[in-house]
Amino acid sequence: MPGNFIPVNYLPIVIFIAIALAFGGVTLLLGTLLRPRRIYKAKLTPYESGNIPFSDARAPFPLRYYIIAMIFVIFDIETVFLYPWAVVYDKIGLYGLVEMTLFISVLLVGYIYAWKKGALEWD
Amino acid sequence: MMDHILSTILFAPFVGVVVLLFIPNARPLAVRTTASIAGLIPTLASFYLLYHYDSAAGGYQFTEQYVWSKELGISFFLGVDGISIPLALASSILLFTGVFISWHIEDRPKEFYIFLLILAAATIGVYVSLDLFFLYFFYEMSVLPMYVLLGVWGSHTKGYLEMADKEKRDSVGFIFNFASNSKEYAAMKLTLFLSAGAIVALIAILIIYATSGLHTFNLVELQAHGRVPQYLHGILFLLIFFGFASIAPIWPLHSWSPVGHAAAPAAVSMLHAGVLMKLGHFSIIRVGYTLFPDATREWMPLAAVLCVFSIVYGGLVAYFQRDTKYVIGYSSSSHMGYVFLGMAALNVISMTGAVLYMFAHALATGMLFAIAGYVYDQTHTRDIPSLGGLSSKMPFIAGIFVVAVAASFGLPLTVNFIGELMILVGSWSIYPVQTIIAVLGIGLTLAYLFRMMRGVFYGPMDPHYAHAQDASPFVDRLPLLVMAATSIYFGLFPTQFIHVIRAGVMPLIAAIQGAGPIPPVGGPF
Amino acid sequence: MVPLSYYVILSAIVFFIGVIGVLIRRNIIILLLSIELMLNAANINFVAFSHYLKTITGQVFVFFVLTVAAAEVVIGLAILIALYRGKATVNVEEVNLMKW
Amino acid sequence: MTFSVTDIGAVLPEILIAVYACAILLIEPFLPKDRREILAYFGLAALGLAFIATWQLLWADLTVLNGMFVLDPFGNFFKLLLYVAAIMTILLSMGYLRRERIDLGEYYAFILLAICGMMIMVSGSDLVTVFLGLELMSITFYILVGFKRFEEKSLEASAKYFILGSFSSGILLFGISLLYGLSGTTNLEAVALHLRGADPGNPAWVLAVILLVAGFGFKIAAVPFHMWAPDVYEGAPTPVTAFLSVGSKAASFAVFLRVFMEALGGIHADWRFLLILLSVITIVMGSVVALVQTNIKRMLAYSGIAHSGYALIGLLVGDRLGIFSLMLYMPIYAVMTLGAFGVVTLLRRGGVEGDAIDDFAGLAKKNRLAALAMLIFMFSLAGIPPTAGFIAKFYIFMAAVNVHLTWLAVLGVIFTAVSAYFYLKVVMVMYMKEPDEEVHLAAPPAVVMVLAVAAVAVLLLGIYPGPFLDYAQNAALKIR
Repeated sequence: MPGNFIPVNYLPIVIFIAIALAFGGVTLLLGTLLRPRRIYKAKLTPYESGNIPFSDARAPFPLRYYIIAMIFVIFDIETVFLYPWAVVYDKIGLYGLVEMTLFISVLLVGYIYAWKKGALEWD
Repeated sequence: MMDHILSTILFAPFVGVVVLLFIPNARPLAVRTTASIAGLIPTLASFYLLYHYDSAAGGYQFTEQYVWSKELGISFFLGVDGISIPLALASSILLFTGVFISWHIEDRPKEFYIFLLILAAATIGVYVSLDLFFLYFFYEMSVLPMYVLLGVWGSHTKGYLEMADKEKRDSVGFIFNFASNSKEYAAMKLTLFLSAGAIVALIAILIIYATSGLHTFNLVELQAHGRVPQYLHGILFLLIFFGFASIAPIWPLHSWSPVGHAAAPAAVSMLHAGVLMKLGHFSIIRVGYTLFPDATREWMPLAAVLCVFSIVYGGLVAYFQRDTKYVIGYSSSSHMGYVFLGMAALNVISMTGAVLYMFAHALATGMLFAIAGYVYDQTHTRDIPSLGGLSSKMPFIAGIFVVAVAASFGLPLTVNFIGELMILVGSWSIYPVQTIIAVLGIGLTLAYLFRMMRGVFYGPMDPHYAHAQDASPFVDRLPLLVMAATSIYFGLFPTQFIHVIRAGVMPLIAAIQGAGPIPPVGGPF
Repeated sequence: MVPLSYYVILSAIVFFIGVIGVLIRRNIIILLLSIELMLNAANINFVAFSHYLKTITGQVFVFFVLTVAAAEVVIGLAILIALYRGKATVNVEEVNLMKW
Repeated sequence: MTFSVTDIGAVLPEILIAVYACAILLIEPFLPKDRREILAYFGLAALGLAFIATWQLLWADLTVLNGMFVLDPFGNFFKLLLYVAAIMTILLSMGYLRRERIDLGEYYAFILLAICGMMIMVSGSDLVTVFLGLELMSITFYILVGFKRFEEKSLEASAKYFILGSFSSGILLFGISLLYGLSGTTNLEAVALHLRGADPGNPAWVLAVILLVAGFGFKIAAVPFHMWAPDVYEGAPTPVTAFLSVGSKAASFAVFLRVFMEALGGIHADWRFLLILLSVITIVMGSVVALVQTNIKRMLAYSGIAHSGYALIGLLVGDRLGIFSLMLYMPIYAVMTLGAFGVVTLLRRGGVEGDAIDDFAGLAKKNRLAALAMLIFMFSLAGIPPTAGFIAKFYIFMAAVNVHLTWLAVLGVIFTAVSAYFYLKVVMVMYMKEPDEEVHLAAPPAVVMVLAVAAVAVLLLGIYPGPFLDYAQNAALKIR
């Protein structure tokens, strides 16, 4: 088995990766090499349209982002389950339909609960 | 009714407990009468048992058996033989009298009587059960009421009250985080010692069950055709001996018992000294002697040596005690030495004497503790030097005290004399030196009991105790009279008693003798 | 065809990175990440064995593991936020109100 | 795709509980603030119905949902235990939640979801079902532990439980994946079949077993994985601690037993030594550390750990008597601990935290019945005869001695004696210390009922356990 170490049918992927890396790397390299370098103090201050930055750039994000992200993750997983169901739907017919409606209804309960609890309000 | 007599004896106190649960604490008289009835029934039934045991037939009679768990071969198997009848009688008498002794308890009398009845029932349970599982079940069950009785209704010991700061932490106090002479400490020490001892015995019982190949706890079957491998017999006997000997305080394992006596209320220390201590001897006979006759013959000389220590040690320490209950506590642990001597001699006379002495000692110590408790109730101190001259205040109590002291050191009119005599005669031929020391021990008992009597009842009376009155009401006199009467009655007419015990002891000694004569003990001991 | 042992070794490496991450790192968020790493290592194992043994059970198991991991992350972040609100710290060292 | 009515019939109790939980979640937002008690009764109704459903199917023995889910007397035995535990928890928590001002309706939904997870776990005959049930139970418990969200202790407890819990699930999952790789299937019967064929010498089996033991060891709080238990027991609200220490432990032991006896029976020799080691350290650590505890909940946590050690003996013995003694141990342990925690909830009065053992001072004067109940529970936990604790321990030691593990029984017996001290210390504080204030502690009727039922059960099982023993015997897992 150790003979053909690089399995031949993976060659195009390797080439593709090499080209992508080369493109990014070369352009950056050229930029740093060719541009003039004249450094003075004003240039080094962070760009804040003139005034001095008074706080850390990373302000704490409001909580609603997190709640929305949480709900997104849950319903995203729901879609993950929908894909294989959709693929074999013709073979499982009615049984599949009943099964999926049950699955969706449980998630619906979660959705209604979240909605009534005000998780979806924005302002 | 006759074939269910044993369950009536055993379950009468439990029925009493259930009835007591429904009587409020506000009506103490009802509580006390129920408890006394629950005590009376087993006493009468055991008397009946004594006089209807067919000593000619011998073996286990009045047997009842109910299957309890098929899977493990445990059955609720009750039966009595010559050895268990006297002890069952002793514990029911002590229960009956104990109820009257604690007639004046005000702090939650209902709970007190509930735990007292459970304690007595547990001891009776051990004496009448012929199934190893239930023997251990009741043996361990007696720990529960002892802990609560000592802890709640007990009294502090050794001048705990005068101690300046209660939180004085000596080494023991530090571990148990309460002062080393408080009643909680005594309760905790007693419970841990008893359960540790019981644990050792449990290990032996489990091994017997596993290796006997019979898958049953039934003592009769195990004795008949249990095939415990030979090499195990010695170890198992030792486990049983030291497991059960820790409650019958043999010399090295006795330190919990005097503290337990002193801290307990009067009725509890009566039951404790009278019956709880004999659980150990009885279980050794019931389990050790019956299942491993040859190992008994081989190892019992060890007990003969140890018991001499406990006689001498108990006697000497009792002589120098200042607290009345400590004196009686050490005296009872020294008298247990006599019983061990009787058991170790392994012949019919000494064994019968040992069992009779167990019964006799129960009554004698019962009286002593009852009176010590009564004196404590009147004078609120147990310190002998500060007491004195109480006989002028309470002639009846002093009179009974004389009878009790006479019984303790075995004056001829009392049943103790017969028991003691038989032990000494029986063990003379096998352990001459121990018997001599035992006789000297009687002299020692005489010394410290008379010293206590003089200290408490005679000599100058401290005016501080002028208010003490005699036990005039019938309720206080009854228990002491009952105990004194039984002690003297059996002292005069012991024949039936001796026949019954002999019938129980004969088969045991035959089995042990059958395993070859006792090797003459070489050297001084 | 890539031999099975490569995948199992890869998943073992990823698993141990996850375990060491949980043991060493202080920040609770990083702990969550390393726990996710451990779960995904198991996923790699499942898929590799399922492919190698030609049975489908492994891949079906991966679906369930995904859902469980998602639920766990969601609950973990909720607890983390409640903790942050309560004790203003996400450093595991400071969460030591109860000891021994 | 075969899907017959029997499949639904077999899974009916689980469906019932899940539907009720979703119903509670749906009703809760529409309910006015003060009417939350209805949801508690709603939960009780759900558990009652499920109890009846399982009672009907008690002796059924069939594998449904093509091998994923099994309905057998062993599973039903534990389900009945779980119902009783859940009913008692809900009764305990009704008053407790109102006093703590955290009476959200979702609490009862989470209790139902937790028990649904346990039921799936207990009756799963496939590693997938076992893992899903385990995770559903664990996740609901992470939330329940952190339910007092404005109190730092509870938050800290839930953070610790979450991190260690998911860490151990990761380990468990990796173990399952190895097992799947080795045996080619996740069904327990098939794994056992495969094991009979293949040579068990392959070291990968041992690794998979170690990882599984680690995962399950965490759930039953065996010593090397017990770090979470004391903090979580102390931090979580008391009814949740009770449910956690009883329900989660009993269900985890059931799964531990099923997976190891049914699937890995073949390589018994390998994992028995590992479990012996685990059980010895657990008993020693659990009993010794509990000696110095001052907080009653931490003390009960360590006592729970010690009891897991004893139950492990039943598991590692591996024969019919071993299974029988473990199945006997769990309900008795459950009743004792639930009762003890019931009394702890009683002490939660106004300012008094009710956690420290000294808060029990003079309870005998304040509330005599509660003190009597606690006395019975403490004596039972210590294994002193007239109570059921003695019977449970006796059978466990009997099982050990039967397979010539006498030294293990001796060790267990010694540490029972050691543990007697800290149980009796509580009794001593209750009966022999004077209460600081003479207020009479009124107990809400629900808690009184729980304590009464638990105390009577402990005494009854202690004195005459006959019928219960026979039931446990017939329901014991049949080893092929």
